[in-house]
Amino acid sequence: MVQALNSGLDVMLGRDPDVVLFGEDVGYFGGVFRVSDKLQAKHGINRVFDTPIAEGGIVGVAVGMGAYGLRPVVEVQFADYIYPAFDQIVSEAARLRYRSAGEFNAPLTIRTPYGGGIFGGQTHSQSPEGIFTHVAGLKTVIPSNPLDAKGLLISAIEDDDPVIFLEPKRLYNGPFDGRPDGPARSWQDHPMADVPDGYFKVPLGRAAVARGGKAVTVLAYGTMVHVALAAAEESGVDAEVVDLRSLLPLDIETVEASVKKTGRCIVVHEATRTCGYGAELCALVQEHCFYHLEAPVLRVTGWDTPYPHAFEWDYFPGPRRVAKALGDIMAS
Amino acid sequence: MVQALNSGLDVMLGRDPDVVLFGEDVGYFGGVFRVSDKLQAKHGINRVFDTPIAEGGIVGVAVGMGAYGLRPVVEVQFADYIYPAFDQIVSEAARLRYRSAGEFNAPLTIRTPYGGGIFGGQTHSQSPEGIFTHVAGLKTVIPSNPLDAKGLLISAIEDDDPVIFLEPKRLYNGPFDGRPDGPARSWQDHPMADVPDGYFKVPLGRAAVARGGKAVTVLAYGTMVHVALAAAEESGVDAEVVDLRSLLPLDIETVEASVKKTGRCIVVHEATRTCGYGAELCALVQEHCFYHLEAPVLRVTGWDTPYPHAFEWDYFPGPRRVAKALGDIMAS
Amino acid sequence: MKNSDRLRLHIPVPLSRPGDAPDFSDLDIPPPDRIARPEVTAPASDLTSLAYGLVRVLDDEGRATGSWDPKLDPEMLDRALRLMMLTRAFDERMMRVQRQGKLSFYVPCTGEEAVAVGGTLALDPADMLFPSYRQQGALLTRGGRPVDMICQLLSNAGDRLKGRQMPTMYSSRALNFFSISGNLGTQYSQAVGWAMASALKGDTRVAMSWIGEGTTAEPDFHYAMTFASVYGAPVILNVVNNQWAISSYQGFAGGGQSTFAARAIGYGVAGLRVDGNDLPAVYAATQWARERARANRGPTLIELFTYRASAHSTSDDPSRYRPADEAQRWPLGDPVARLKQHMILRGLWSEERHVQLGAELAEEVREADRQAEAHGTLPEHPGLVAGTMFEDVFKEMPWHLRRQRHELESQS
Amino acid sequence: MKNSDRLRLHIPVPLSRPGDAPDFSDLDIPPPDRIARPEVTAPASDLTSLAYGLVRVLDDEGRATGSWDPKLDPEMLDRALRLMMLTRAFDERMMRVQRQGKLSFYVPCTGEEAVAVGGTLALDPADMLFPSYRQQGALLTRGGRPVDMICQLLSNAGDRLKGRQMPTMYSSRALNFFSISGNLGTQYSQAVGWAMASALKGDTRVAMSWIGEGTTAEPDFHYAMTFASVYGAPVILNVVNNQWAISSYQGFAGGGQSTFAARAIGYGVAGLRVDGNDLPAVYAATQWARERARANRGPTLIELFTYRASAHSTSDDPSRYRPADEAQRWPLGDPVARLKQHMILRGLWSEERHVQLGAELAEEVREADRQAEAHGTLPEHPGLVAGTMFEDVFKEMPWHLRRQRHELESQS
Ligand SMILES: Cc1ncc(C[n+]2csc(CCOP(=O)(O)OP(=O)(O)O)c2C)c(N)n1
Ligand SMILES: Cc1ncc(C[n+]2csc(CCOP(=O)(O)OP(=O)(O)O)c2C)c(N)n1
Ligand SMILES: [Mg+2]
Ligand SMILES: [Mg+2]
Repeated sequence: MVQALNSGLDVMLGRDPDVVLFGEDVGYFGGVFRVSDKLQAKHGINRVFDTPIAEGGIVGVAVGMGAYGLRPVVEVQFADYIYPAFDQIVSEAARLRYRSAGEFNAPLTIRTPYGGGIFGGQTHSQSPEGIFTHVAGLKTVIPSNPLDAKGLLISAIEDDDPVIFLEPKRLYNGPFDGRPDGPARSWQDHPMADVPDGYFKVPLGRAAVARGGKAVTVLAYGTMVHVALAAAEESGVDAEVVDLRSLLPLDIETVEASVKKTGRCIVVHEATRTCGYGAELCALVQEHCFYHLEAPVLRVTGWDTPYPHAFEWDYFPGPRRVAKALGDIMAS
Repeated sequence: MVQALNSGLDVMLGRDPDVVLFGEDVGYFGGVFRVSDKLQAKHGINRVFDTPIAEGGIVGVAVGMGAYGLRPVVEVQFADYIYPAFDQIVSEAARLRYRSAGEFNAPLTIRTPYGGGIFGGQTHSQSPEGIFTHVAGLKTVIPSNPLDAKGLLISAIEDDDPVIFLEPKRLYNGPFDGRPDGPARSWQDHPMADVPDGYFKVPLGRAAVARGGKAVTVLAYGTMVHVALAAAEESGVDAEVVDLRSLLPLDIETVEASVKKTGRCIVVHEATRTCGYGAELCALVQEHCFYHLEAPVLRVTGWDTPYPHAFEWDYFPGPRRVAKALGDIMAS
Repeated sequence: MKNSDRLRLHIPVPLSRPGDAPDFSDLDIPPPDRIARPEVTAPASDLTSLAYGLVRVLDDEGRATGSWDPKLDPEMLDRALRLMMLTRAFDERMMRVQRQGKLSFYVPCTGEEAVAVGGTLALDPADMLFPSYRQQGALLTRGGRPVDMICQLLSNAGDRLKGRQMPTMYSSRALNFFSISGNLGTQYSQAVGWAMASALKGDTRVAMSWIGEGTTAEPDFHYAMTFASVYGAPVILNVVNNQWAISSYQGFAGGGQSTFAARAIGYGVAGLRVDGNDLPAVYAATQWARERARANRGPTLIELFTYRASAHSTSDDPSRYRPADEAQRWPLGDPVARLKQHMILRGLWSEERHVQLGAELAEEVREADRQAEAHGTLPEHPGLVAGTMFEDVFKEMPWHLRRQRHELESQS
Repeated sequence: MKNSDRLRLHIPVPLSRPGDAPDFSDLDIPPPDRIARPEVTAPASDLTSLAYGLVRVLDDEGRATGSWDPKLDPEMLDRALRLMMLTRAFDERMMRVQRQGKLSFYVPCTGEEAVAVGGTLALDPADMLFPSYRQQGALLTRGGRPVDMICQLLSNAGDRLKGRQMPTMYSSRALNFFSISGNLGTQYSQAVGWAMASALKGDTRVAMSWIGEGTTAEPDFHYAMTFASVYGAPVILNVVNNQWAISSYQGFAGGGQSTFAARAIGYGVAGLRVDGNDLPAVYAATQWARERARANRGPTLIELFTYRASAHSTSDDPSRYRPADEAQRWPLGDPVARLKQHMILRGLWSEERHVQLGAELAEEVREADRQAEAHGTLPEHPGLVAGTMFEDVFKEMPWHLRRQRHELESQS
């Protein structure tokens, strides 16, 4: 997935002279996860560069560049460090088009690795998507595989509105089904890792059905898509796994069609449960599919605690927990 | 309500020498909404003081004071300006007890006026409760009347964990049922405005039934409690209005008992809909009361836009919209 | 433990409060040309004394003297005076309209007219402005029409911002005037970003921003200074030190410990402290900073030393926290009166013409107000369509907003 | 448009990159006592030259000279050397343990031992420390036991933090050592708040914090400086300029334009620039700042000029972004070697005793490690109960966490 993201950035830097890429350790070094590797050497120091350690400044400066006419792509080194930029994201980038009645806009892409699974403790593991999807004016996107990662990233960069682009860091170097003791896998040979070299897009606002099924719908995104797939296998339940890809705008049609078909729904995410994005999915599903539901929508999520270093795998909503929910919902 | 809050602060400054109160314009002037009026003169400049305009600094400094052993109460002038403090609130205050395994804690109360209804446009009207309730380690409290305001504020100050204390600014000087053309009312003679002078507490985590009813449960807080009451009258539906008071921890028992009794539920808030606190309420209600529900839980909320200055009353979820929802839910 | 051993907290207290006589004894006001105008290419480390001085051009008699004198020609002086007086007439009228209940809110800039007008006149119209809510003078200088501005204030059918913003939060892409934010200071790092983009593209345009001295405590001040310094951004960063931030005097922003211009020093940035009520001085300092930026010598921080003569806004009552006559006694005078004095001294102006121009401008604004109110006022018929509030959240409206618009419309 | 008219963006570039010979030609290293030690009560405005100089005590031969010489007695020198060497032995062992896969992560402080040890020794044990992740030397100086620290690193049953934190994020209330945060810089304004509280209560204790030079760009640096200045807080704010912030050299924090100590000037705060590899100099500067704070003269900003000799962390490979031998060629040498040289010169120490102490300390740490690992290591049996992860979110566990704990427990 790292290479796919790198390729997406490379393609856009090549196609559009207004695209610039910057962030902490992004330039010479190529990013702590190597996502911008070699891009400074290729596209020049004026297009790809390092910054002071100030996430708020990075986004503030990007908003100004957007007003000039550039199309900035910025990296926040870990999603856990996006909070200092919260004001510039929420009060500025998200509202600029609205408050100026379209005179100015903020065509930024804010890339940031999120999620657990690397023993990063409470400050390298968070999943803050739910606070961004609550804010009017932001789009929020989370890919689950290399193909989508590149196609969604290009769509995000070309989008004229600010996009929070959350990258599941546990998937950077291979798919991960949530079983830490299993063999480490790489993306090689994965069907969704056959990524075209050049320019292509995966549209924002469209989900994908990662696995067809009739018994229950599992709504997931990012790392949890792989966990959900593993849980479906493990449980033997004929689950349909929907990979949302875009959280905002959400592909409500695909969600609705699936739940109306199955009559049951489980929502899975790594973020804390209360007021997480899963709450919105529960609300929407019961609003749109109430009379089709045979059981309450279940949530399998991170607990309402900080991400505890030693208990990474007790916190992480792994395939066992999802499989149990699949069993429970089928029994109810 | 302003006097009740002022009295709560006064009582606590008097009782506990470790309570300090500070924020922008809070000291000499007594706050732009006069909530700390005369408290500096009474308790001294070391206990009640003005600060630089830096919400993040205010909270950062308060966390340090808490570590020393003080019990800081800080004011953020408008909830719309709390975002610069987001990192100190979320990464520090909320997690300090956890990450230090109880060695340090952050017994702060962060008071801030929220909500619309004063033609404050997008930056003096927001309701950001939903981003705080998502964060593990924060309590979030919203009073709807003077009696609760004082009692909850005292509980918040005495609480050893950080509390986000959101004050419905539209209720500062009188109850407001959401009808801007109606006569302005004052708190005088309101049953919940008979506030004892001295020390008393309203416990966190306990809701109140603001109006008993059998047909449908309306979950509301802050200004919307009054709107919900007005809507119940207007619609003639026998609604039970639950004033949540504490959003986190939530009084799930009261919610559950009411919804199980009525079989129908409407959630009302002023914040943007998607991923708002109402989403969590929908999720919880369908989790806890699924088999009692006769209709989907409905949400009557602010729209997913910034708060538009000219369209204050089209944005504000007033009694007409709530009454319509009451009618709709009874018809389904 | 002896009492003298104990630590003490220092809480700043202004020299005078309501009931006291105004006390400016802590001000040191040097004559013009105490510090000469340096080359624009001078290294920042040679400029530190400028951060503690006060760039002035007009002396107490109204004579322009010293090496900072920009030698403005009569036409420019005329223009500057007219714009300052227009700004003042605009404020006066809008304060009145607000009291009539037609506006929800207003922010005057009385006493600070030279800051916005002088700074903007010294730039090229293509240079980009990132203002705060107190630079209506900049918009008028750029050619913003009073009638358009009043429509914004009224949130009426003529408001190009579609009623979305509180009064005074103007925006004008056509006039290179950035959309004003209600959140203090955010425009500062944005201005730096715009300037970085201009430099990155090999353009020639510079950016300028203003914040109040109280706002220097916000993070964007620090971001702007850091990024501008690191990347040598062609940007002019103004701190308008009008002594007050609502009820908090500038001591709560650190003004008791140093000047705001001196903040530049630690970032290795040029810092100037300027008499903000002296229009030629504001012009000259801005011109210097612009030339410096254009010569690829990077940013300048300018502290404009002035006084907020009116209330913070229509929601404020300054008599609660400062002596009522502090404004009249401000030692650096009034910017309009000082420019007028200078022009009369030079034989370019007279008391009669001044009174006449004042009356003309008042009439001009009154007429603009009449025209604007014809498009409606906020409490009565704004004449806007509520459904438009769902537009411009995104470039294209997603399903959930379409659904919500439908919900709204089906209810009315 | 001529090309020379065009604006250019300045992107900082370090003098040397991998493959280049290390180049320190931009460093100006003055001899000790170029600037004399001022009175602790001197006004900040008299101290600006200290922000551009370099406080040094040990000269190139290891002699202590000049007015900053704190004249440490042999016992203190012994203690300081031992603590620096213990810190180094601890780092060496933990790097090895991490490579064995028993730790998820580690952060060494090699080359920066004098910063944390010297600073902490100059304080009173009751003074409060707000460290970053690179001040393990401070915790050891305060009497933190290696075995306890290793249990934290291992997240095992002996970890007083119950496995909640990543390695190196220590906390010790008993030792007045604040809980370390993974978010850069947040401790800086907290330290100021603690110091304000101490002053407000008429206490005598001061607070001290450290951040890296890269972290100065974060808002808490600015908050800390602003609040400390405004309220005269008794706090010592250290900026550890170790030249690098992961792969970004200090030019990306503004080091190319000025010193970090000079940031103090604009806030009207005392700023010292200190040779961070010279333990007596670090001690002396901290002692000066503490006396100043205790005399109610407010905060001091201290830039400790040093070099991050090792990798940023075990996740980092510095050979990708800087010359491999830059560390060895650092012109200010190694803090342990320099104190050793001084002590040998004074006849207090010898090469043999040095080697012997090194071996002793290595053994001490090895033994501590053995004891700690007996409580388990992270990948194997941490020996902790998962259900404890629901504790301490709040003082009392609310229903939803009880329910979630039950959910967890019913699944395993
Ligand atoms: C982030 C933020 N915090 C607080 C406020 C509330 N507020 C509005 S204006 C103001 C005072 C600003 O003072 P100053 O920067 O000196 O500018 P001036 O009003 O004097 O022009 C405050 C505190 C705000 N708008 N935004
Ligand atoms: C808010 C935040 N942003 C980014 C990071 C990631 N990060 C961890 S250490 C580091 C470099 C810090 O450099 P410096 O302040 O110089 O300290 P040093 O590591 O050199 O001691 C970065 C960018 C973080 N931990 N927190
Ligand atoms: Mg001001
Ligand atoms: Mg560093």
